[in-house]
Amino acid sequence: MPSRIKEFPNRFAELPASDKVGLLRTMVRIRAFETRAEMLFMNKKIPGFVHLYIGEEAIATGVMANLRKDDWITSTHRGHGHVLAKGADTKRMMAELFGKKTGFCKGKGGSMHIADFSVGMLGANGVVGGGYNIAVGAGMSAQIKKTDQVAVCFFGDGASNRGTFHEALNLASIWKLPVLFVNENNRYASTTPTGYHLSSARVADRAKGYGIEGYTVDGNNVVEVYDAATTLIENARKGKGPAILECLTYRIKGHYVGDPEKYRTREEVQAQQRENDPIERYFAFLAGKKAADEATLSALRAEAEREIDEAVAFAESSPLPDPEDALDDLFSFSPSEFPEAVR
Amino acid sequence: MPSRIKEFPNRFAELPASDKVGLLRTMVRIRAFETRAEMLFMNKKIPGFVHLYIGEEAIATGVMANLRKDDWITSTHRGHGHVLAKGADTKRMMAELFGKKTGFCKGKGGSMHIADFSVGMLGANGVVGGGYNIAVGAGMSAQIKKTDQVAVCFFGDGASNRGTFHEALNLASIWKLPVLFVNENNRYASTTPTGYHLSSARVADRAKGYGIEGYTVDGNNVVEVYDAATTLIENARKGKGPAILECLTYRIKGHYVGDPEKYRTREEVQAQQRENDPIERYFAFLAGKKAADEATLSALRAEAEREIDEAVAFAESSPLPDPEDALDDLFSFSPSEFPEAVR
Amino acid sequence: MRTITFSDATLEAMKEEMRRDPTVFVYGEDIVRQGGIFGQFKGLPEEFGDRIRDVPISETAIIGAALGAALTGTRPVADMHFADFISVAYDELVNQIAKNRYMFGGQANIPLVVRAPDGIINQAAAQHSQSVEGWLMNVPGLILVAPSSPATAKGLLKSSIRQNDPVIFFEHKVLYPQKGPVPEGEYLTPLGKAEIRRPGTDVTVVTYSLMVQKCEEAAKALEAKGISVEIVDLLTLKPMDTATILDSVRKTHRCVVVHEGVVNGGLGAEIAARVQAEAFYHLDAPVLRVGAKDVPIPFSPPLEKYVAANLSDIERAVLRVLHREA
Amino acid sequence: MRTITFSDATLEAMKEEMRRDPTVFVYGEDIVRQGGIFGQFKGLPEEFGDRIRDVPISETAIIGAALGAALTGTRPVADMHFADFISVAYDELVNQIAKNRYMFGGQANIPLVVRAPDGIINQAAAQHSQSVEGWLMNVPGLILVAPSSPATAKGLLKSSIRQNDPVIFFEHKVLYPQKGPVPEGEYLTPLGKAEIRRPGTDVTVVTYSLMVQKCEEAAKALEAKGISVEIVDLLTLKPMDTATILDSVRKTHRCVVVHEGVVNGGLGAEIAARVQAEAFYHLDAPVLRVGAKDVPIPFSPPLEKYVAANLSDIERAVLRVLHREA
Ligand SMILES: Cc1ncc(C[n+]2csc(CCOP(=O)(O)OP(=O)(O)O)c2C)c(N)n1
Ligand SMILES: Cc1ncc(C[n+]2csc(CCOP(=O)(O)OP(=O)(O)O)c2C)c(N)n1
Ligand SMILES: [Mg+2]
Ligand SMILES: [Mg+2]
Repeated sequence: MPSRIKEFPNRFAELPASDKVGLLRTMVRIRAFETRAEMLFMNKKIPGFVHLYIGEEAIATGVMANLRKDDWITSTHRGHGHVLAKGADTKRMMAELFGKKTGFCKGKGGSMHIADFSVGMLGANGVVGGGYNIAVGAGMSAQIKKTDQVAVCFFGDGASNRGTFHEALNLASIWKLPVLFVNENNRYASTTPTGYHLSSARVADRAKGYGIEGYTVDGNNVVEVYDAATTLIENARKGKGPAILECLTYRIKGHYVGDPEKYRTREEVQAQQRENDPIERYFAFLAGKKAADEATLSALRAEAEREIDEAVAFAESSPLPDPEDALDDLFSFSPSEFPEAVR
Repeated sequence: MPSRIKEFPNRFAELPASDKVGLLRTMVRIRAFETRAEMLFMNKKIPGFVHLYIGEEAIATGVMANLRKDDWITSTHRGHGHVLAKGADTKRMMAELFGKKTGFCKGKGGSMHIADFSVGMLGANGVVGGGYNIAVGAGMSAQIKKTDQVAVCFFGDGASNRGTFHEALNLASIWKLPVLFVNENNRYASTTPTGYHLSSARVADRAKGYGIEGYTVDGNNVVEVYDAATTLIENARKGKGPAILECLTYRIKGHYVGDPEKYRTREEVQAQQRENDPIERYFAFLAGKKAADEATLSALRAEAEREIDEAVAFAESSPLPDPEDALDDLFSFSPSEFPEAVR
Repeated sequence: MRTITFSDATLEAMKEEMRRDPTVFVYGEDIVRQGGIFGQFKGLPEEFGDRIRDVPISETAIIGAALGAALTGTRPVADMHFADFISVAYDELVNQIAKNRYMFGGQANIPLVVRAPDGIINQAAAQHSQSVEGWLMNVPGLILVAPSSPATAKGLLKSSIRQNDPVIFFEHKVLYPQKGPVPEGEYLTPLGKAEIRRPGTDVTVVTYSLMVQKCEEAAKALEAKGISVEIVDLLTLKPMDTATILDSVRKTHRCVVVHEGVVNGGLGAEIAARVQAEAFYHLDAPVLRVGAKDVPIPFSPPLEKYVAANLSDIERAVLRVLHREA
Repeated sequence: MRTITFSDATLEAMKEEMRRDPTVFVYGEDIVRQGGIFGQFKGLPEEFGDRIRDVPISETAIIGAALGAALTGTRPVADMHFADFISVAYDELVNQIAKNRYMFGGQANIPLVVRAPDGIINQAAAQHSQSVEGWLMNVPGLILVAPSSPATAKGLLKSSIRQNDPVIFFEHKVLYPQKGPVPEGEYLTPLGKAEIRRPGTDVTVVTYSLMVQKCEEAAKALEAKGISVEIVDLLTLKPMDTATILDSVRKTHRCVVVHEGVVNGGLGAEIAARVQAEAFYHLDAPVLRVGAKDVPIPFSPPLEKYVAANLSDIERAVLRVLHREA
């Protein structure tokens, strides 16, 4: 694992013990959710596409621990971890994956279009690189309304090759918008390795082109992610402008559930699973400091399973949307007010 | 004037004396063409928009001196200098500006859409940043057909903020395409100074984000431009891939003919005119080396005026297109072959 | 009534709305230092400071950020410089802005306005002369507006800024310097409502934007031939006020659609399709369409003129639906 | 005749053309290492080496570079991954590719193909389910093609690659695994020509792509009610074979247009507008349109199903133009 380029102040140390365990809890919850989602998809309970966050939990967890509820994030097609870490309700989330009426998007979105605006989660996105400028716009709102809210934009290594990256970063930089760009470099864009698709050695190397700071951290070390995010989000909140935080990680599962994965070896994946599991690593770290033990971990796992069980039960028992609901929600007014609007 | 960051080998020294004077000739021709075009526009002989290249002549001249006829360039809305330096015929060029049938584009393009494919000039562009990927595609052709042709993409400082810049540079880099990206940093994008719109200190600073070299040279010193372009174009031709060459210059005239120019002071422009005229500077340099004298310069000017006179006479005496010609040229087949194609 | 220019009418709308609501802000290329190409932003920086801003040449950021801003409590007005460049931010418009409210189940309103100067002017040629509403007609989730006069420009722009949905506001470049009567004080022109610009009995001409004037001219010329033309000025192109069109056609039994953009696949196709479907038994002739020929806009004056729809095209179409020879 | 899948039929077309012409090359996202999402590129890397390449997620480069390559002596085939992402490269398509030949006075040919997998499949939702031909109908300078079967896929793809003009090649995602008869050996299916998929006398149904099958099913069901449906499969959407449509309508006197995309502003608008304009006095009923409802494609199965056009929509429209109740 390459190590971080810059030492950030050790702000993790300032966290109360319960919050340290809280980071583990969030990671365990995400893992449990994703593992279940995979199974549910294979059992045809969840339709559409599902892109799993397994192996990348430390990033959403370490970053989101620094955000307030009124801060915003934009997410990707691989968004479940972001939704959970931002504090969204698991029940309504699972219901959305099931396509149920009680889901966050009333079944209109599904996994690739999940959002919970009530906690500042501005949406997963089916268009890779579609989130950058939404985050920039949220940053504009904060600046125009003179609040100290920040926006965090999550994006993949593959997404860093979209032109929207360039336009967003340049604008965020010249206006000093309160936006942190968090790259989840999981070494693949679908079937394509970063060594092929990325012309710079690191995504963070692109920061210089925008006159801002770019850092690379071990994205499977939640402490490192937390420390970097704390400093960079505080900077953004204080008006010091945007930065790139590149988190090196690894996508343990296929690009989507069902991916034949012909572009990499089983061994490569297994080595990562064995040596670089963010939950195992953080647990070992906490255990080493006597801040957690096996009992803590099993309790968290059991708690997470219960939460997911409830979420699944809620989703299963929720009604499907009525077909005619399909005509709602396009505009702020209702189709009956103005039938021409939805013909 | 900031000086170049890197010393390139002094390849200018290897040029025969006649070619050294040739560079002066090209700059003088461009200046004469543009000065006349301005007048013709103001006299309503030329319709549409005209963006003048006055003050930036050293860039097209120094770069193009390194290209073969079968190499390609893509240009911008400010394209007259590129067209002339690439070796296009002045008569047909002027005729195009006049909207005449004998113009390169049969009057369909005009100043902002001028092209001469026969000399590898793949077109001016009314969309800022529209040329990057056309140049990338030309580089692909060279690679697929295994020729040693190169493509040069000219672009402005403002254009460097388009997302197409990012996508083109990344792709050209990973495929090592034979493309040189020549930035004409004339300190303004229309009304907006680079200090405002550009987040990096230099356009060339963006090269690192694509794992390639980026250099900044004094774009009003044709020798410096020539030397840098020689090396970088040779590199591209040899398969070493793309680079960014940023040429610092200044737009002496308004953004377009008729621009009220409220965004800068008269003094700023006059100082540039006085101290940084690329033709004066190169002439002084040649004169200092006894490679040219006042007589050379007046002869070149007279020759250029004659050429432009002839071009104007040609344009004036050429017929306007027939109205129905408007239905030709959309497809490779003629509308009469397939009337449905152009309804 | 006082007369002011179209450009000034939009300026009044901006000022009134920006005074009224501190969350309204505006940005675009080259709007601060020179007041916009058509003077349509003059004076705003002096009064509103950093609520009016220049942006880099980054159309995906301009439009994409408008969505982010709208979702988070402000009301952005983004200027497109030329409507032709909507193409650059097309994904942001059609896959993000148009779909956001729907695919997220109505969680947020999207109060944003994209101002888009369009149309043919001064031999600006293929990439600066387009009417691009035809690019957006097949996209559910957008409101398309096209004023035809200073008065409608002011009232519609104000309504658009207050609308909680994304509005693309097409302003014909030729209209900016034109003067027309504009009521004093505050008023709103409702979205989604067409206006009968001229009542008539023989033929319904459906049109919008600059073409309203051309149709009025044609109507006058036709009046001399004893033909009474009713002109429907759509004002909102989508959602379209089909009822007003149909009411008129049911009265006149004939319909011609006129717009500046290319006929093939243009707005007129949708109007013709609706009129024939919903007033078939009232029609005494097919619905005819008038607009640009099926090529890009060429540069040279005789070519440009030939491609664009002109007065006699309109007159000829009207005569044809009346089964009269021109 | 042997039967092969649609996907394999396109593969044969690619192989034959790449063998025939060394300047044909192909690139897109995720096509080399796994053969494309729908297997439509399997085996090409083995035979053609670096003439088939993966690209970064950079749609403006993919499409923009295709223009540059086409202008300089090669014949690029660029894969769009999902047709929905045409939006990202819309400027490259509509302002560069579509206009290049024209605005430069016909200096160069533009032999390029954009392959665009489109349509509704497996609850892929708003941003991965679209039929986007409606985005491009108002753009002069593009050829739009939509095969409906393995045989037409092969013949049309080969013709598209040989065409000296830009072709957008829509391939419905549901069609890829479907098998159908495909002639052995080389053949070309001409661009710009529709085919009568099923002869009939009572109603003309104009359709294309996957919907051809749906219309055939509907036609069978209607046959049981004594109704004879003629199905026109457009194959090329633009330029459209209007003559074949009109010939059919002049015979049947009734016309229904069926497509998967949104009705409002869709291809059916243009077809209806043409048919009523050019066969008005032959029509016994208005031209009706069947397609998706006027919203993005929602995720949840009952919603998706409700929004998409279905068999009974087609049947109902046919009965309506026959003035019969469903
Ligand atoms: C604009 C666009 N192009 C292509 C795709 C298809 N696609 C979906 S995910 C993906 C790979 C994304 O890679 P990366 O950004 O690294 O994110 P990761 O999947 O690794 O989390 C691709 C190519 C898309 N959804 N949007
Ligand atoms: C995509 C796009 N956005 C905006 C414009 C309007 N426009 C034309 S030239 C120009 C400024 C270009 O600046 P720069 O790239 O620095 O080139 P320069 O004019 O200085 O040579 C702008 C904003 C355009 N033509 N295309
Ligand atoms: Mg990745
Ligand atoms: Mg400039």
